[in-house]
Amino acid sequence: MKINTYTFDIIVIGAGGAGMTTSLYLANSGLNVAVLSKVYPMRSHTVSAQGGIAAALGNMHEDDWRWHMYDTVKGSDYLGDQDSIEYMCQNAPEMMYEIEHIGMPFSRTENGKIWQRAFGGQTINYGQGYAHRTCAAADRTGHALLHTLYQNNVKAKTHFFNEWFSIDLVRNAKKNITGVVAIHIATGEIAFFNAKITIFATGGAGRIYESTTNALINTGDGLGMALRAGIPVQDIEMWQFHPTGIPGIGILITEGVRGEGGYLVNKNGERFMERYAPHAKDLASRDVVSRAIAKEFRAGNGFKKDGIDYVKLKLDHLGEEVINSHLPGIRELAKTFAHVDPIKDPIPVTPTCHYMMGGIPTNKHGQVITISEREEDQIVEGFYAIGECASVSVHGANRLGSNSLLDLLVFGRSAGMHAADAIKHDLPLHHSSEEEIKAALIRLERWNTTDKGEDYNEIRHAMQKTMQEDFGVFRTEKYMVEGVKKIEELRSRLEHAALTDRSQIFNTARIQALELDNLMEVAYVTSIACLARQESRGAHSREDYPDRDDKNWLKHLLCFANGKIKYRAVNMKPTTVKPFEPTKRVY
Amino acid sequence: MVNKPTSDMSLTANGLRDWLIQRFSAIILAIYFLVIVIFLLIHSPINFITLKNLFAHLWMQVFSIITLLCLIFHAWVGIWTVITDYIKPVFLRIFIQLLIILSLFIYFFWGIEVLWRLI
Amino acid sequence: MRFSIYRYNPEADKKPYMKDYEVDIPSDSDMMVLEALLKIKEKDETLAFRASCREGVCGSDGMNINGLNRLACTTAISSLKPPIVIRPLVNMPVIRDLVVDFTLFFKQYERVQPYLQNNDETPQTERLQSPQERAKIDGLIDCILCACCTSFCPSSWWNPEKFIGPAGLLWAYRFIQDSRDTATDERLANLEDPFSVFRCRTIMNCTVVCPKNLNPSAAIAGIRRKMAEKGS
Amino acid sequence: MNQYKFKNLNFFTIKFPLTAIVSILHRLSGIFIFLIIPFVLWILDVATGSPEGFSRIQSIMLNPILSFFIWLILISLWYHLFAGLRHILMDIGLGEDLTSSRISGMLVIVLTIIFAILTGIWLW
Repeated sequence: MKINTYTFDIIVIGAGGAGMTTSLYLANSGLNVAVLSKVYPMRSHTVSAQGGIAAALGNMHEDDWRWHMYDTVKGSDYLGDQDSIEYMCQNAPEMMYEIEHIGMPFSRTENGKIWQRAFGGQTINYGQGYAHRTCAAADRTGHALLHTLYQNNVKAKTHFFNEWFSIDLVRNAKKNITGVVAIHIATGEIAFFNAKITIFATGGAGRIYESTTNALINTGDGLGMALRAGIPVQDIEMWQFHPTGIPGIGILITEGVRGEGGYLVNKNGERFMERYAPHAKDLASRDVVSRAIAKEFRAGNGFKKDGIDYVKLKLDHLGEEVINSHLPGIRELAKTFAHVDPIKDPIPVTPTCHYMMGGIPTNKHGQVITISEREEDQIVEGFYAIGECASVSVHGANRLGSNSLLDLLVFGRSAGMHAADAIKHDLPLHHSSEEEIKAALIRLERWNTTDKGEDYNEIRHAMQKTMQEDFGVFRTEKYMVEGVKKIEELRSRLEHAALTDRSQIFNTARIQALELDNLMEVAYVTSIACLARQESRGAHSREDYPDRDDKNWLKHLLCFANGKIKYRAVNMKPTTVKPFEPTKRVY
Repeated sequence: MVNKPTSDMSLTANGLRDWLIQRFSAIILAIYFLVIVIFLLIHSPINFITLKNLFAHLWMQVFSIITLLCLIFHAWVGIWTVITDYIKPVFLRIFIQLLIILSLFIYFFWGIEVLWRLI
Repeated sequence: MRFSIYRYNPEADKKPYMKDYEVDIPSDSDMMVLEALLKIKEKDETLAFRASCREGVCGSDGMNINGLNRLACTTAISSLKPPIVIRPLVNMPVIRDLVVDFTLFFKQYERVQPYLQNNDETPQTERLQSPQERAKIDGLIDCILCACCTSFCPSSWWNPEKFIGPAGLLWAYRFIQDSRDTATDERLANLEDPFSVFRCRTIMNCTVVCPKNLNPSAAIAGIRRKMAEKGS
Repeated sequence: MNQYKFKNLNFFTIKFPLTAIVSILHRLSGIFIFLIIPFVLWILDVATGSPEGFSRIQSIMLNPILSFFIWLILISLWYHLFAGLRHILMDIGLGEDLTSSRISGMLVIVLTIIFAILTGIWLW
């Protein structure tokens, strides 16, 4: 097998919002940067984000980044790192102005400023009523943002390697990360991308669940690669279920609908969120609303069709004008996928896997952190992670709506700044021998040479079903123990699965198989972590441990590929404000 | 090469001008066509003298010559587009284009001659 | 239900051919074409196509379905007359099966300088833009670059390299119409040759097939009017 | 682009929308009109040249094949006129959306049929 080597200062894996923010910064700094993406950049999942980006601009009312920080800390159920949250919220306004200046087509207020809408969990003055803090481009903010970033990367002449799938990290004898090996989907060419710095911006892994709002491409490739390279993932038990996905297909209906005044009703026509969150009602944070819906199902208050429970999201009272100007995309999606026109009828919705709060642990510069034998944080030199694949951790146990786009922008930029600085301070380029490169190609070789074996599709379906049933909104030890066993069995079966298509040119079956390897890694550590955390916090809701347990569990959980678990302290030391101490979380 | 806009012997080597000429000439041609149709309807059945008298007016002479010019330009812009769409070998395309330019010249002088005779 | 799908693998096939597949689809199903393709792929791994968001916003799965370019993920099977014939996007080089080469398509996009240009001093906060000014780019910013339009445009078939095509021109107009962009004159001047914009014959195939219900044809007309207003 | 051998461009597998048909007919009628320019000039030349020439043209009109040909020319002119008018209206921003352009396209075809019939009545 011939392996070409391409050398760059920095390689970015993934061309979604995070990857292209960092690459834009790096390209504008004059560095030799390459972006590898398994799809064309504008196909990345950021494109599906709808509602908006949180930033305390104060365009609609007086606002303060500290209020935003408070909401985020509370939203995270105190598992978020407060230094990172502080950094994110403080930098949010400047970041909005920056993307506005490069062309982001925000919706506008009457006086020409960036328009902001209400979103779940966002309040004024530390919990006093709704804040309008979410900067939006109608309900297609992710699309607008991703295209703006791509356009500016075109302008900056960023070097894109489109439809290149990264297979694994390459490490040398001294354990330095020297880059990745990747395969060009269109030709089957295999190359080693040698760089001083490798930045992962590979997104989420929502496809471990059967029902998800995530794109087909969200297969946790970065997490799989990191885990196989011996790096742990953090808080991976924290999976956000979005309250409003279209039943069956899982298409997302933005929280912005509730921000505009839409609300949920059960089959009795009752606005049930008033019972669960008397103040915030439908704009409580997502874990709260999803759990409330699941409880309604259990009480028999849900609608049911084709074996799927759902409630309805009512928005016809908002009027045609508001829907067409602020929620045109939602109207289109509801018509296409739910066969209702929201101007007249409510949209059927159900909690659906949406976002991975956990990920590769990093500091606020995006530098990847692992944990030493002596349980100390250790920076992995030359390796960064940003966006959904990273756990920086600003979302903790539950992400607030409209904080994900902010996360990828702020930390995409901070990683870019930090990496550019490191290069300017003569970070060396480490090389790898042919053996070390070949070692990173083992699993590709495995798929290329296994002649007979099980169909990988079967394994994927079984994995998704197990995750959905045993590690969903509510979790119980009894089922999870079974679930872990099932996932372990599927994981070993996957090692013997086989491909029937061995062609070189645009072999998508092979890519699916390689993706499944990554999904399986993520599913496995998720199952282990879910079982390990014996409390209920944020999105992690244990029926056998219904309460939050700050004494024992106010800590990050790190899980390695072999199932080994370690812990890290939550950062409670913001630099400019007093820390927010954990209190009972009510909405 | 994608980035090099070429004119390929278009009328004015400028898309906007060609386009405007195409539209203005179309309007003149349309009016002329309707004038002729209305004339024929009014004077139906038409005879030699009425027809000849029509073209003996100075305004009709001027109008006809302008229309003839418009026809030539309109036809060239239109046919040029068709040719550059479908005929890809360069020499063949240029040959046909020259042939068409030649015939348009002939039509023009022929038309002028016909009109001149009618004064 | 029968699906007849365009197949071509350059490593194995001399030329493209159509292959039939039977898929069980309940009569009241609201399945999309993409879901059927995914089912087919589980039976026949060798079928290649692109897909990502499966909700019509990423632009991966444009293909020619029963004669029209559409997105597989937003085309309901119940809206089609069987047999369902699926071919790659029209007039784009076929890499394999339903996967086409986008190189030229993206070059045409890049040709219009698809990014905001503003030479004024950068303000401390946002540049102001009234809702009325912002409304001028509604329907222009929503393009997903799926190539359904350009691939279905006869003017692009005959002059794929000289005519920018509807998608690129929609983006050109998006920046011309943005009150924050200061490069309008230069943008218009760059498009004045006889091909880039003016090869459009208002056939409207682009508008007919656009899966986002955008109107590239009107955008092109808008560019021409802007030029005419400016005077040449 | 030589690295890929095939493109999918088979007219029998492509559905042509009404607006495309209206457009291609505009082009075809234009080409036809261009080709018959010399014939029209010849008619004008002969008919206005002398009374004898005029009668010659008149007798030509009585020939069913030639009069049919003249009818075809007039139909092409009507069609080219209506479709051209539609394009000009769209150029100035009238009826640019999909629904209006479908209606106007249909209108062009219907008007042409009506005028073809009227012209036929007038000719014969």
